[in-house]
Amino acid sequence: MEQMLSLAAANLLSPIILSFALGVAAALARSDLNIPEAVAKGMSIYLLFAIGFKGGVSVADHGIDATLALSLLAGIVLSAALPLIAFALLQVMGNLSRLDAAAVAAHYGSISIVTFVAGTSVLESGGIVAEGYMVAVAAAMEAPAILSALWLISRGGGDGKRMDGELMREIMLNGSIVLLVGSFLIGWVTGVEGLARIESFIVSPFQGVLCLFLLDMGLVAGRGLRGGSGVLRPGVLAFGVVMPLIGATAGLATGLLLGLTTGGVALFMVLSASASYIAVPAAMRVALPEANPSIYLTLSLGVTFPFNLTLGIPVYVAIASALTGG
Amino acid sequence: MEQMLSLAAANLLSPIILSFALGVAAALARSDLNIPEAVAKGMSIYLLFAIGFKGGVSVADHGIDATLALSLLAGIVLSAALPLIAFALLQVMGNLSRLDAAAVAAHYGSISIVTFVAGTSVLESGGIVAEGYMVAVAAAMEAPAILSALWLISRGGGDGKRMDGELMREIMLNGSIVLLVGSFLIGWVTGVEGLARIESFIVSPFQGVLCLFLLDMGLVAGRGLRGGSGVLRPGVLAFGVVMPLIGATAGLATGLLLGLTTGGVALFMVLSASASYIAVPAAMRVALPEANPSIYLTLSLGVTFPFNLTLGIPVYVAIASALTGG
Amino acid sequence: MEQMLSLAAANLLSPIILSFALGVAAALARSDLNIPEAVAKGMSIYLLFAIGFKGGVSVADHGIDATLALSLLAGIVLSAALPLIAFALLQVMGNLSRLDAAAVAAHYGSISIVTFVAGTSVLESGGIVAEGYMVAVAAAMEAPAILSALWLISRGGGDGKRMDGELMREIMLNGSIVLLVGSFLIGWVTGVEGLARIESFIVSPFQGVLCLFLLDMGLVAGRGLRGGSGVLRPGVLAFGVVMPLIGATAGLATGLLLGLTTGGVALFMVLSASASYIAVPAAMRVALPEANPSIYLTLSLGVTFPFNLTLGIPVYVAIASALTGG
Amino acid sequence: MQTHQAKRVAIIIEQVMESRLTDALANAGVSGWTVLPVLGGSGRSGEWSREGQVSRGTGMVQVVCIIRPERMDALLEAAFGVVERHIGVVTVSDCEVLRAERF
Amino acid sequence: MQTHQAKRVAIIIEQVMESRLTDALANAGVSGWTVLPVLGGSGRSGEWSREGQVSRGTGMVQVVCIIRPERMDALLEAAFGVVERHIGVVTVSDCEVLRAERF
Amino acid sequence: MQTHQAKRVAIIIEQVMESRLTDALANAGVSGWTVLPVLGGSGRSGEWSREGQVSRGTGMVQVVCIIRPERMDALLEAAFGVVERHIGVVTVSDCEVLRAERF
Ligand SMILES: Nc1ncnc2c1ncn2[C@@H]1O[C@H](COP(=O)(O)O)[C@@H](O)[C@H]1O
Ligand SMILES: Nc1ncnc2c1ncn2[C@@H]1O[C@H](COP(=O)(O)O)[C@@H](O)[C@H]1O
Ligand SMILES: Nc1ncnc2c1ncn2[C@@H]1O[C@H](COP(=O)(O)O)[C@@H](O)[C@H]1O
Ligand code: NA
Ligand code: NA
Ligand code: NA
Repeated sequence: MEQMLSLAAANLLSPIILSFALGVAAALARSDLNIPEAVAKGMSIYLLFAIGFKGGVSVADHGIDATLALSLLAGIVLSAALPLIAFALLQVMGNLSRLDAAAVAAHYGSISIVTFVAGTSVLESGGIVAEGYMVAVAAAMEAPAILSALWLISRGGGDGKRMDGELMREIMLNGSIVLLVGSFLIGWVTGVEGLARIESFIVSPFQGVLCLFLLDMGLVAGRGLRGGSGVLRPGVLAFGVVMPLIGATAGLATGLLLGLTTGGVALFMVLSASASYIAVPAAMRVALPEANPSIYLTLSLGVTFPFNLTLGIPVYVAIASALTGG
Repeated sequence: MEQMLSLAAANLLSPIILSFALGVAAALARSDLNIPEAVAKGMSIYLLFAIGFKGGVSVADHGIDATLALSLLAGIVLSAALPLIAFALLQVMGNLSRLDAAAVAAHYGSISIVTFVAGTSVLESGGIVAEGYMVAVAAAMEAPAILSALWLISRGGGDGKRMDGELMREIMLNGSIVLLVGSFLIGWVTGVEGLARIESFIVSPFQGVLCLFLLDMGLVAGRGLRGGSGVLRPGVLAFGVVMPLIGATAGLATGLLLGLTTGGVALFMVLSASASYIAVPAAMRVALPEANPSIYLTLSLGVTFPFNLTLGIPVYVAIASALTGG
Repeated sequence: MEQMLSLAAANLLSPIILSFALGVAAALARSDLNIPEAVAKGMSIYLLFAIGFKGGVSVADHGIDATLALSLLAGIVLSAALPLIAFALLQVMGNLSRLDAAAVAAHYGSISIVTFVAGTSVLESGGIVAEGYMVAVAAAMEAPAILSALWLISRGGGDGKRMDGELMREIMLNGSIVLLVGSFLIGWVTGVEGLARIESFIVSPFQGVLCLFLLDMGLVAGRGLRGGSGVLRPGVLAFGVVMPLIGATAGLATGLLLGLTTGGVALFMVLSASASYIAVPAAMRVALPEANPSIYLTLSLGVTFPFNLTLGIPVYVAIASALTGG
Repeated sequence: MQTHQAKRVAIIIEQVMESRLTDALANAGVSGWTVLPVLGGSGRSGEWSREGQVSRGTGMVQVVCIIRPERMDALLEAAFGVVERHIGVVTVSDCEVLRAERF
Repeated sequence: MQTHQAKRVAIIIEQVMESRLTDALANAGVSGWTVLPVLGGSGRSGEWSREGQVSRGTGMVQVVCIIRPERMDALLEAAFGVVERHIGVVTVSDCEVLRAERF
Repeated sequence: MQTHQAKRVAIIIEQVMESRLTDALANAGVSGWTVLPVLGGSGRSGEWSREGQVSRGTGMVQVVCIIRPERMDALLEAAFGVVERHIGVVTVSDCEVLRAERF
C-alpha cells in the first residue's frame, strides 16, 4: 500500500503527467496553445516506431518466450470479451441507447497505445522489465473489440450490414497497427546491433517526446471535456472509471495465468484497462454513424485516459508487483 | 571593448547566426526554400518548453531569489513604460499616423522570446549564469505593452472600445505565455531529477533545433524585407535600431538596481531591447485593424530582430559583464 | 565478390532498408499509414542540413583538395551528358514519345539526394571516408540535366520556348540546392568547433531520422507503384535498372580519373546512378507539361530508387573498394 | 470567350467517408471531382473545428464536382446513397465552364 | 431528385476574426457554416500568401454558409458588423440544396 | 442590405502554375483573388490525392476571383493563356457582393 502511494505520487509529479495536466489546464482556460496536427501525428509515429522497435529488439535479445502465442491469443480473447461486459454494464449504469452503448463498448475492449507507452515508461523508471512481445499483444488487441460491438448490434436486429470487407481491411491495416507490428519485426530482425545504430534517436529522447505528446493529449482531452461535459450523465461518467478497473482485473488474471513477469502482468492490466480513442472512433464513424461521437470520445479520452494515466497505471504496477513478488 | 568585439565576432560566426543569414539570403534570392508552418510551430513549442523547463529546474536548484517578485514587477513596469517612449520617439523620428505609431510602440514594449533564447545561448557558450526565473520575467513582459498602446489610442479620442474581455483573455492566455509559464512550473516541481529524465531531449539537441528555427526566422524576415522594404522611411528604419538601444539601457538600469547577476542583467537588456512579432501582431489585427501590418512587422522582424541577434546581444552581454564585474 | 555479398546482405537487413520495405509493404497493402507532408518535409530539411553541414566541417578539417574544382566540373559534365545517353537508350528500349523520353532523361542526369544520404550512411557503417565536398558535387549535379533535356526537345523542333529566366531561377535556387550549399558553407566556416555545438542534434539522431524518412519514401514509392504499375512497359521498366548501372559506370570512370578516395569514387557512382524525383519533376511540370508524370515518377521513385537503395549502393561501394584498393 | 452551362455540386462530408463517396461517384460514371480541406464548421450536430477535434480521424472535407446539367440526377442519386445516414451538406449551383469537352 | 432554393454566402476574412464572425452568426440565429482554409490571395491591401506571411498569426479563412433565402438579410447584417472595419470579401450566390429540412 | 452583381471565377490548377496564373491575372488588371488548398481530385488525367502524391511538388490549388461582370472576358483571356496547355478546370458563376467599391 505504501509502495502504491509512493509510486502514485512519483508518477503524478513526473514531467510527463505534469505536461498532460498543463495541456488540460490550458484547454480548459481556453488558451490558444495548440500543437499542429502534423507535429502531433509525427510524434505519435515516432513513439510507435520506437516502442515497436525496442520490443522487437528485446525479443531478439531474450529469445521467444513459449508463452508468446498464448499471450497473443489471450489478448484477442480479452479484447473480444470486454465489450460484452462493458455493454451489459452500460445498460445498468448509464441509460444509453443500444447503439451508443455498443459504440462505447468497442472502445473499452480495444486499447490505447499511448496509455501503453506511459505504462512502459513507468515500468522503466521503476527498473521493472517486461516481455518485449507485449507490443505485439497490444497490436493484437486493437481490432477484435470492434467486431464484438458490431455483433452486439446485429444481434439486436436492425439493418445488419454494418461491416464490409473494406472496413475490415481498414481496421486490420490501420496505420498504428502496421507501424507497431512493422517496427517490432524490424527490431527483431536487426536486434541489438540495429538498436545501437539508432539508439540515440529512439531511446534517449523518448521521454522528452512523450512529454510534448502528452501535452497535446492534454489539450485534446481538455477541449473534449469542455465541449462534451454536458453530454455525460453521472452513471456514464462512473462507467469511465469502473470499467478500467474491471478491465485491469481481467488483465491481471490473464497475466498471472500465463505466468508473465511483473512487467508483463502490469502491461496486460494497462492494456485491458485502457480505451481506444484513435482507431475505434474512426471505425465507428463508418460502421455506426448514428452513434454519438461526443459520448464515446469524451468518455474514453476525457475520463478513462486521464484516470489511467494518473492513478490507474501506478496502482496496476503496484498490484502486479505485489502479486508476482516482483 | 576588445572583449565586446571578440564576442560579437564569435557570435556572428556561430552556426545559429549563420543559419539565420542563410534564411535571409535564400528569401532575398527568392529561393523556394521553406520550412512548413507546422514544423516551425513544432520547433517553437520545443524551444519554449525547453527554455521554460530549464528555468524552472534552475530555480528549484538554487532556491528562490528574494528579488524574484521585484524582477517580475520591474518587467511589467518596463513593458508598460517602453511603449510611451517609443510612441513619443516615433512622432519625432518617423511621421506615422497615431494609429500606426501606437501599434509599433506596442511591439517594442513587449518581447521576442526567440531573441531571449538566442541571448541565453550566447550566455551559455560564454559560461555566464543567469537567474532561472528570467523566463518568468519574459512571460510577464509580453502583455502590458499592448494595454499601454491601446490606452495611448483611447486617450487621443476615437471610438475607444478597442479592448474587450475576450481580447484580454486571448492576450493573457496566448499559447506561448501558457507554455513558457507552464513548463517553468513543471521544471520547478520536478527539479533536477525531472531534468535527468528528459535531458537528452531538451538539453543536448537544443542548439541544433535553434539553428533550424533561426533558418526559418531568416526566411520569414527576408520575405518581410522583400515585401515591406518600400513601406519604411529612413526615420522609421532608424527607429528600429535606436529603440532597442534605449530599451537595453532601461533594462540595464533595472537589472543593476535589482542587483541581478551578470546573466540576469544581460537578459533584462535583451528582453527590453527585443520587439514582439507573434503575440502583439495578432492582438493588433483584432484591436487596431486600421494600422498597417507591413510597418510593424517589417520593423520588428526585419530590422530589430536581426539587429539584436547579430550585434545587439553580444554588446549587451559585454556591457553587462563590464558593469557587474562578471 | 564475397565482400560485395556480405555488404549487400548487411545493407538489406539494416534498419533503414527495412523501414523503407515496411513503407512499401504498407502502401501496397493499402494501409492508411502515412506521414504528414509537413513532417516529411521537416525530416528532409533536417537531413539536408546535417549532410551539408558535416560535409563543410570535413572540408574545414582536411583542407581543400586540389581536385575540388575538377570534381565540381566533372559533376556538371556528367549531369549534362547522362540525359543524352538516357534519351538514346529510351528510344531503343521503350517506345516513349520524344517528350516523355526527354522528361525521363532529365531525371536520370540529375540526382537523388536521399540516395546520396543512404550512400554516405553505408560508407560510414563500413568505416570508409569520402571527400567532404561531395555534397557540393551533389548540388552541382541537380540542374544541368534539365537544360540538356530541354535542349533535346528544342532541337527536335516544336514551339521551343520551354525555358525562361524565371524557370532557370527556380531550378538554380530550388530549396534543396540552397539548403545543401548553404549548410555546407556554414559547416566550412564554423568548422569542428561549430560541429561540437550542434553535434548531438545533427550527428547522433541522423540514422534514426533517416529510418523514419525512408519509411515515408517507402510509402510514397509503394503508392506510386500501385498507381503507376500499368503505365510502364517492360522495356521502360528495364531502363529503370539498366540506366543506373550505366550511370554508375560513368561515375566510376570519373572518380578514378580524378583520383578520389574510395568513398569519393563510390559517391560519384551513387550520384550518377541515382535519379531525381523532387527537383526535376517540378521543373518538368512547368517546362514539359505534356509529358506524362506517371511515367517518370514511377520509374525514378518506384524502380530506380529502390534498386539503388537495396542492391545498387552496396555493389557500387564494393566495386569502388576493389578498384581503389580501399 | 465561349463558355458552357454546367452544374457545380458541393458536398461537405466526413473525411472517413471520402473514399466511399468518390467510389460511388466513379461508379455512377462521374470521373471529375476535387477534394478541398475544411477547417471546421457548425451544424445541427454542433460546432467543431479541426484543432478542437477530440479524435483526429473525424474531420470533414468538401468534394466539389462540376458536371453537365443532364448528368446531375445520376450524380445526386449516387451521392445521396452515401450521404444519407451521415451528417453533411449537399449544394448545387449553376455555373459556366471553359473547355466543355472535358466534362 | 428534389432540391430546394438556398443562398450560399462566402466570407473571406482574417483568421483572427474567425471566432468573432462565427459568434456573430450564432447570435443572429445562423447555426450552420463551414470554415475553409485559404492559402493566399491578393486584394486592395496587396498580395499575401501563407508561406510568405511575416507573422504566422495573420492568415485568412473562408467561412461558407448555406441558408434559406428569407434569412439572408439577418445573416448579412450580422456578418457586416464584424467585417466592416476589416479587410475581406463577402459574396452571395444562388444554389440548391438537398435535405432542405436541415437549414 | 445592398448587394451588387458580380462573377465568381474558380480555377483549379497545378500548384507549380500558381504564380504564373496570378502574374497573368495581375497583368490583365485583375487585382483581387484568393488561393485555396486542394486535397485531391480526379479528372481526365486520373485520380490523385495530396497524400498519394508521388512527388510532393505536384499538388493542385484553386484560385478564386470575384470580379465585375464587364471585366470577365479580360480575365478569362488571361487565365486561358496560362491554363491552356495544363490540366485544370475553369468555372464561372453568378454571385452578389457586398461593398462593390472594392472590385
Ligand atoms: N448551413 C450550412 N452552411 C454551411 N455548412 C454547413 C451548414 N450546415 C452544416 N454545415 C457543415 O456540415 C457539417 C455537419 O453539419 P450537420 O450535419 O448539420 O451537423 C457542419 O459541421 C458544417 O461544416
Ligand atoms: N476580387 C477578389 N476575388 C477573390 N478574393 C479577393 C478579392 N479581393 C480580395 N480578395 C481576398 O480578400 C483578401 C483581402 O482583400 P482586400 O481587403 O481587398 O485587401 C485578399 O488577400 C484576397 O484573399
Ligand atoms: N468535373 C470536375 N469537377 C471538379 N473538379 C474537376 C473536374 N474535372 C477535373 N477536376 C479537377 O481538375 C484536376 C485535373 O483534371 P483533369 O485535367 O481532367 O485531369 C482533377 O484532379 C480535379 O481536381
Ligand atoms: Na481495453
Ligand atoms: Na521590448
Ligand atoms: Na543521376
